[in-house]
Amino acid sequence: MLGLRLGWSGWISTAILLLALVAVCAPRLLAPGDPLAVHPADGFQPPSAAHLFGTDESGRDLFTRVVHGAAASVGIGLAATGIGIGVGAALGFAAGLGPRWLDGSLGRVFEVLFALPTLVMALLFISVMGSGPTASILAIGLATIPGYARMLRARVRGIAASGYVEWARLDEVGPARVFVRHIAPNSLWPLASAATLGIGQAIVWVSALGFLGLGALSPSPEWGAMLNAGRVYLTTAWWMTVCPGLAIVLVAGALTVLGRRLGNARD
Amino acid sequence: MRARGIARAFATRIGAALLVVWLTATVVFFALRLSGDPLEAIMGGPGSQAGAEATDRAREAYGLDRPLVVQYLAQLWNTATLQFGDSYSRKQPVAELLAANLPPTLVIATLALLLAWVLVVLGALVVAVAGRGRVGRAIRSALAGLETVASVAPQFFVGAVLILVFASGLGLLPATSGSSPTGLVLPVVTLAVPIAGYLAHVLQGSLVEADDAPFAVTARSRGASEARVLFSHTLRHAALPALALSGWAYGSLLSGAVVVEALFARQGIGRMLLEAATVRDVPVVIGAVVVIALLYVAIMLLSDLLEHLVDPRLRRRGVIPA
Amino acid sequence: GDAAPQEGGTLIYATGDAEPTCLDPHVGGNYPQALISTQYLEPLVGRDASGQIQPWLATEWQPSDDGLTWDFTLQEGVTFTDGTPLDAAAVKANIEHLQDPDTQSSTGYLAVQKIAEIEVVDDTHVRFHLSSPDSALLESLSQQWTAIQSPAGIERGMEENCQAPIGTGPFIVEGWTPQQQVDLVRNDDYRTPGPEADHEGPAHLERIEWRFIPDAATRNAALTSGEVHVIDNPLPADIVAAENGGDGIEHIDAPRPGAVNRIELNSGQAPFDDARVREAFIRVADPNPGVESLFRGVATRSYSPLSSTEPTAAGDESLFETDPDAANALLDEAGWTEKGDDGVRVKNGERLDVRFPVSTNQSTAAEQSLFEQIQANAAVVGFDVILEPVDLSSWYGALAAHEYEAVSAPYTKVGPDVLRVLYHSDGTIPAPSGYFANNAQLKDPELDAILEQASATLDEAQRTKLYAEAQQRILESYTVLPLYDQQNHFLVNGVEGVTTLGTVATPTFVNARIA
Amino acid sequence: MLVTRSVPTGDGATAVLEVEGLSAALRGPRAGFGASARGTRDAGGPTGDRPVLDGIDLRVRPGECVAVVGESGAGKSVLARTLLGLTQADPRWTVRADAFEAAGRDARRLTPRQWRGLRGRSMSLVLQDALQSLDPLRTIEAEVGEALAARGIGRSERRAAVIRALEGAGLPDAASRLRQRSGELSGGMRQRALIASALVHEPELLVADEPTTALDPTTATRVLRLFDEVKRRGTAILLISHDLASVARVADRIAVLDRGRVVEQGAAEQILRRPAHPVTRALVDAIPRGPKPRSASRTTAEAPGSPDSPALLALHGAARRFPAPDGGTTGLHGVDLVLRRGEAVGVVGESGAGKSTLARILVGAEQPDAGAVERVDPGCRVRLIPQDPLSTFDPRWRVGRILTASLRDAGRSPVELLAQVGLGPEYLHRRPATLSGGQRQRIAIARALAAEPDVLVCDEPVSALDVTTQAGILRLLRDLQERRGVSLVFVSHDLAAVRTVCDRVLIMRDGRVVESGETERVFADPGDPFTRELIASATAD
Ligand SMILES: Nc1ncnc2c1ncn2[C@@H]1O[C@H](COP(=O)(O)OP(=O)(O)OP(=O)(O)O)[C@@H](O)[C@H]1O
Ligand SMILES: Nc1ncnc2c1ncn2[C@@H]1O[C@H](COP(=O)(O)OP(=O)(O)OP(=O)(O)O)[C@@H](O)[C@H]1O
Ligand SMILES: [Mg+2]
Ligand SMILES: [Mg+2]
Repeated sequence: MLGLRLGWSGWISTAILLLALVAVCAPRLLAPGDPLAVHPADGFQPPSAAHLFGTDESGRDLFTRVVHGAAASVGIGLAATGIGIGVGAALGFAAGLGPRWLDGSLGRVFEVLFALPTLVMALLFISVMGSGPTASILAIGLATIPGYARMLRARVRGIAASGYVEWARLDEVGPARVFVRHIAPNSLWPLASAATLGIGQAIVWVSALGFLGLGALSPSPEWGAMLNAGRVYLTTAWWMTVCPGLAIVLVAGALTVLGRRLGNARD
Repeated sequence: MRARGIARAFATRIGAALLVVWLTATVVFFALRLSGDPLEAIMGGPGSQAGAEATDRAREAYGLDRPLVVQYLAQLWNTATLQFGDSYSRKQPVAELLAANLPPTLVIATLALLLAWVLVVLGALVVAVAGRGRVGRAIRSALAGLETVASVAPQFFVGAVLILVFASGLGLLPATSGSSPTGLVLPVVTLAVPIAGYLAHVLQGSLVEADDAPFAVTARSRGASEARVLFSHTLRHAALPALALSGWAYGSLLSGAVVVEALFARQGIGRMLLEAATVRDVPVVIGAVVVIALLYVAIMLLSDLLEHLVDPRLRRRGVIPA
Repeated sequence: GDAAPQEGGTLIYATGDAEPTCLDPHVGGNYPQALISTQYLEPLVGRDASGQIQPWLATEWQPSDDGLTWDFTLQEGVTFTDGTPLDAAAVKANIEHLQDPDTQSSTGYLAVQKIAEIEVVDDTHVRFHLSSPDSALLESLSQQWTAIQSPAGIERGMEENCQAPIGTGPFIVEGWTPQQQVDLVRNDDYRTPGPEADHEGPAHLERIEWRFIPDAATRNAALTSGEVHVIDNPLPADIVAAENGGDGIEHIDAPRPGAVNRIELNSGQAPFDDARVREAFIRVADPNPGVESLFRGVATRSYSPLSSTEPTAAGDESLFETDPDAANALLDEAGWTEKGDDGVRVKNGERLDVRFPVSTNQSTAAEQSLFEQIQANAAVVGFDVILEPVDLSSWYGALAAHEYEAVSAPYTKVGPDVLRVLYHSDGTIPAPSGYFANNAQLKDPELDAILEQASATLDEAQRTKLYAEAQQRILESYTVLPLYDQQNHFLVNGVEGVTTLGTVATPTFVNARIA
Repeated sequence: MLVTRSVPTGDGATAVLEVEGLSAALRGPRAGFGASARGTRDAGGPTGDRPVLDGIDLRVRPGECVAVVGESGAGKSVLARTLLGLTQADPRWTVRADAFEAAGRDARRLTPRQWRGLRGRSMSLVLQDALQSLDPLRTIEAEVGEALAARGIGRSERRAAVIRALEGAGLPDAASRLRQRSGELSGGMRQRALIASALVHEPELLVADEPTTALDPTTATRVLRLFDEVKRRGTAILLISHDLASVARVADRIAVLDRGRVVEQGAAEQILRRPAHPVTRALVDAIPRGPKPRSASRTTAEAPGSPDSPALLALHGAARRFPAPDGGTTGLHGVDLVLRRGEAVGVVGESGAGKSTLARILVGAEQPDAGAVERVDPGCRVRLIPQDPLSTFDPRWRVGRILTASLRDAGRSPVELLAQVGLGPEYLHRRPATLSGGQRQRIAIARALAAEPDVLVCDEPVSALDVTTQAGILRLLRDLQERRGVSLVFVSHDLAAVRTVCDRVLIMRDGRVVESGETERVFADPGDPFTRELIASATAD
């Protein structure tokens, strides 16, 4: 109907995301235990029937932690992308539809923001704000603004110059209506695909900040933090890295696949 | 005539670059200065037990007792002359630090971009030659999956696994890059993985499009083989969007450099920035950020020029979009 | 390595500590500077493995009876590697360099704080006049942060001297590639062997490459694959693997001197201003199982505020027996009787929160895990331990603002005098930067008196007794939860003769040979 | 394994190509992961194989030109591609044939590699999208010489052959064009270069799919003349087109294709003069020819469009200039025009003459640089039927919403509008992207009508359509003008089509009106040499 054909990879992705959604909304359904409960005596247990993903250095059940960590990780991705898209969309509309001077100056600002790679920008931001989950979210959100803003601006410009907007003007439709009917829906739709991709990327970025010692959240079961904590034991307890790492790759991958599908469906 | 077009484009780019430099220097200066006291860095890092007298002396020596505006103008002058002043923590001219740290980063970033392109083109060739039959389809799905995983796998994790397998496990390659060129292999591969995943996706997408284009069908109707159609027709068309993205990709390689340089203990601008930012070494941060911004501008210019090389249609128009 | 050890060759050392910003340990003064400067700078006196002070650049010393003047005799005929002679004037220049505010010294500055005047008696004799007696003077002077360097080198100015300080050590700084490595070459005229040297004359090695590899896993991979010979800060798991495996990797366990690794409770504010609440916390923290599983036998639980390498260390295990029931009773008694829905105790509407900022730069992964376990253990009786992993700047910020109830700080120095720095009430007064060493906020006039007395006593037996008394008092205040010695391990692959100094446990390669 | 078998034909010559019972079917909509979804999307709903070609018999002899004609979607392009083995390589297609012999080999058994050899030596194809069939990134030399390069022929030899082929295709100054790229050539030159690339290796058979539709009539005539020469040199030609009138000039025999079947086949003369099958007859009838049919209403005194009707719009020296690539200016250079209520005015000219610019100025989409547009009747509504209607539909909107949004009179319904352009209510729920060109064109007309316009400006409303659909739209436009008194401005490069609708024509060239007057008068007595050429190409059959 939308022309959205999922294919098997799309269906698998949807299934993964549904599972992640359950983990976010009702983690107890999947893992009733306490993600923070330590049992030092049970540390470093490999995966088994009792501990599906094994246990970590403090004897916490990794499966429980991965399930309960979904809310934090996906939440961070969502929040960062929300900031990026929200501010980016506002700026993009302003640049795309506003007067020429505004477009020009915003364009320069985007250029500046764009010239700084995501992690560099996040570093700067964190060195000013100090590290922590809020800083990570803001940093990644901020770093993604110019991308979204530029994309929307180009899109809005294209639509404003399109045949159907011209035709609507000739058909004596007022500018406000043209915006509501044509420009906003057509330009925001592709952003949905970018946002889906963006959430996955944001989760990965945040985990990279954790590696650099700037996003540490331990002992909260955020996936990036778990992955980092486990990396120290990679040689002796591989499951401590592989399980949260897999969670990141699966969810980010699923979001990427679906985001690309959405992107393809649009044209 | 063509030269003039390019010269004008250069001028536009350089104008933009100056603006970028000024804005970044300003933002970084005020952000760092207003959020904390750089004296900490000067006095040997946080928690320094230096006496009041020593602190005052240093404040004077680094001009931190002057009004903020004067300090800003001084920093701006330093930036404009690309000297950037002296590092607070390293007590060394920033320009020297940059000169030492930039080349190693450029080396791995450039090699990584090249490697990513080689991987991506090889992938495209495999897909093209495998054809559209059952085997081809299986190969294509496998590559598509690989692409997705590559573009979302956290770099520090990929790097750690590579070290585990190739350095500690097989002992084939060094984990850190001392002076031997083999030390470049692991960091470059780690850096190239996500970019390759991303470029491959873009390239595959436009290849499918170019593959259906009338000129490709025509080429087949002239008896050209699939490899020939790929290399002399579709690849060039499909490469255009990926090439345009390579400028952006270079930026994200610099992001990756921060991670990879820390992981593989490589000297470079990413690691330098990471260190400077954590101790609030304002001159170094501004220097590094400005150089990264300039690098970005230069890379964008280069990718424009490359695009012109590949696409004669742009050459004829003689204008590089600013 | 069964091959015969050889002369010459290049040793590659990989450190996980932060890269120094200045190679001169007088400037600032942190552990990474001590580590590397051990290779090219030497102090006036040394300390052997048993904690006894030994001659080094100074062959003899004699305090006056009032303890206010000290005479040092220097080795004769020694020159720095730039040819400048090591004489009394050089020592004077060094102490004055440390005391000069422009040097921005902090650690060394504190060590020589009590030296009021330096008198050059003749070329080989120097006399220190102290402002008050200091029994820790020799220990302070044995530290790398007060090592003696060429006055001509100092004259060059800070920028140049930071790049390549000039000393009398077995190696000479040849060059420094920031973020990559420092290159050291052998001092062929070396003639001042310290307490650890097994021979006169130059070192066996020709060069040392001193690399900076921050990531522990990478560092270990580099060691096992033979890219580097020695690493510091190995992961506990890698230490165990090295000890069990037959790969020829040798483990050197060299705990740092002075203070032990510990958690300090802020007795300056609620809720830990109440000794019963502190005791309750310490009774329930139960770190032993964690120390065992996380450190895999590499670390031993300590019950003393001083490191096991300090001859004066004394502990009292009985104070630290885990007893959650006793903890509950203590808390009830202290008025923390209500419990919220989340199981956290409440008193007058205040929750029993314990803010615990953790510096991610200074705490290892195993340590952070241990804190998490303590957090879980303390929750059982109704503490809410809030672990806040933060970067170094924010960590100091939190301390300076007194936004902590518990903290683990790594400060240490050679000798039991560290107790005075850490627990004397003077330590609660912040330096201009906001830093203060007494994180426990201990203000006990009697303890102050004992520590001052110990500091002024040159009699060993008396000193030992006083420090034992001080330690008991500190432990009984329940402001300190000792954990284990400050971990300082090295893994060595394919090199023989690597030892560590008895001072701040830094490695020396004067005896080392590539196997 | 390969048995060479000569196929006896009617007059004894060996056929270059012979197929019997050739069928091609498209597999169900699941085209497989990774394949573009585009190809299958408009196939819509039903699963299972969909036959596109169904039992085709065809034979082409050396030196003979066989034309395959048929409506849009009849399967002509698929046939062309199948004959060159291109559909066979695509897993979405299944191809079957009782006999399939190409250049003396049994094509049913060829491996992909052998097919390549065959294509590079004996057969070649000129694709429907002529303007995009040359790779814009490569030089003409590389493109034209590709068949030789693929065969490993040396560079200098190749260059000589390329120059020969280009000159043979009537491209002047061939040697200097070698370094140019397709973007630097005009449409007609590109078409010739493409034909040269198909003939460079001197194939026995040339398959040309709609080689003239993208061209304006003068250029098209020149290209057809070229085919005539090629044929005389002994090359067999299979010419594919929807335009019976144009192929009739070169074709010896004609096969009429309808929904994948050959419904009628015979000598060109016979098919044109005495079409037997109803499909053929419809095709022949649909060729626009002759003057505008007179209707009953035209006889009355108050006939719309008579000189006394009130003027609605007027252009006074309107000009709109654009910088041309060569440094000069193009666009529109001063046009005067008065449009009266109820009249139909044709605007004719070559590509680039400024017709669309004129149309856009009339509706107010473009402001003139000089001169003025006067709305003589300020209340009159002007609407445009754009040259490329698809881009003027919001891609997210369905037909129902598109029509409702433009509707002025609340009393009318979108269904009514659809009925007016001959479409059923089932189209309300379609998206324009899923409609055929003719259907889109009609939706564009319905949308324009929704606003109850007084003036309808139609920019090339039929040039992209096959003749039957074209005839339907022309009828509709005539109706609107005559029954509803709508003023028409009909822009086209096709003089014959304009003649059947318009009372008055303007002939344009290079942004200027070179001739104007009553349609029949201009036809009978063209004053300008350019007009004469246009008329010649429009009436030749
Ligand atoms: N790749 C394809 N995928 C799906 N359907 C196709 C494909 N190619 C052609 N078809 C379908 O096959 C039928 C015949 O198409 P073809 O292109 O041969 O028509 P045509 O006669 O050339 O029409 P036109 O005059 O418009 O070019 C159409 O219904 C078309 O939709
Ligand atoms: N927006 C524009 N910018 C620049 N040049 C333009 C623009 N619109 C039209 N032109 C130029 O003006 C000239 C006339 O264009 P116009 O579209 O009116 O031609 P036309 O007669 O409609 O041709 P066709 O038959 O191909 O549609 C052409 O050379 C064209 O390139
Ligand atoms: Mg066709
Ligand atoms: Mg036009």
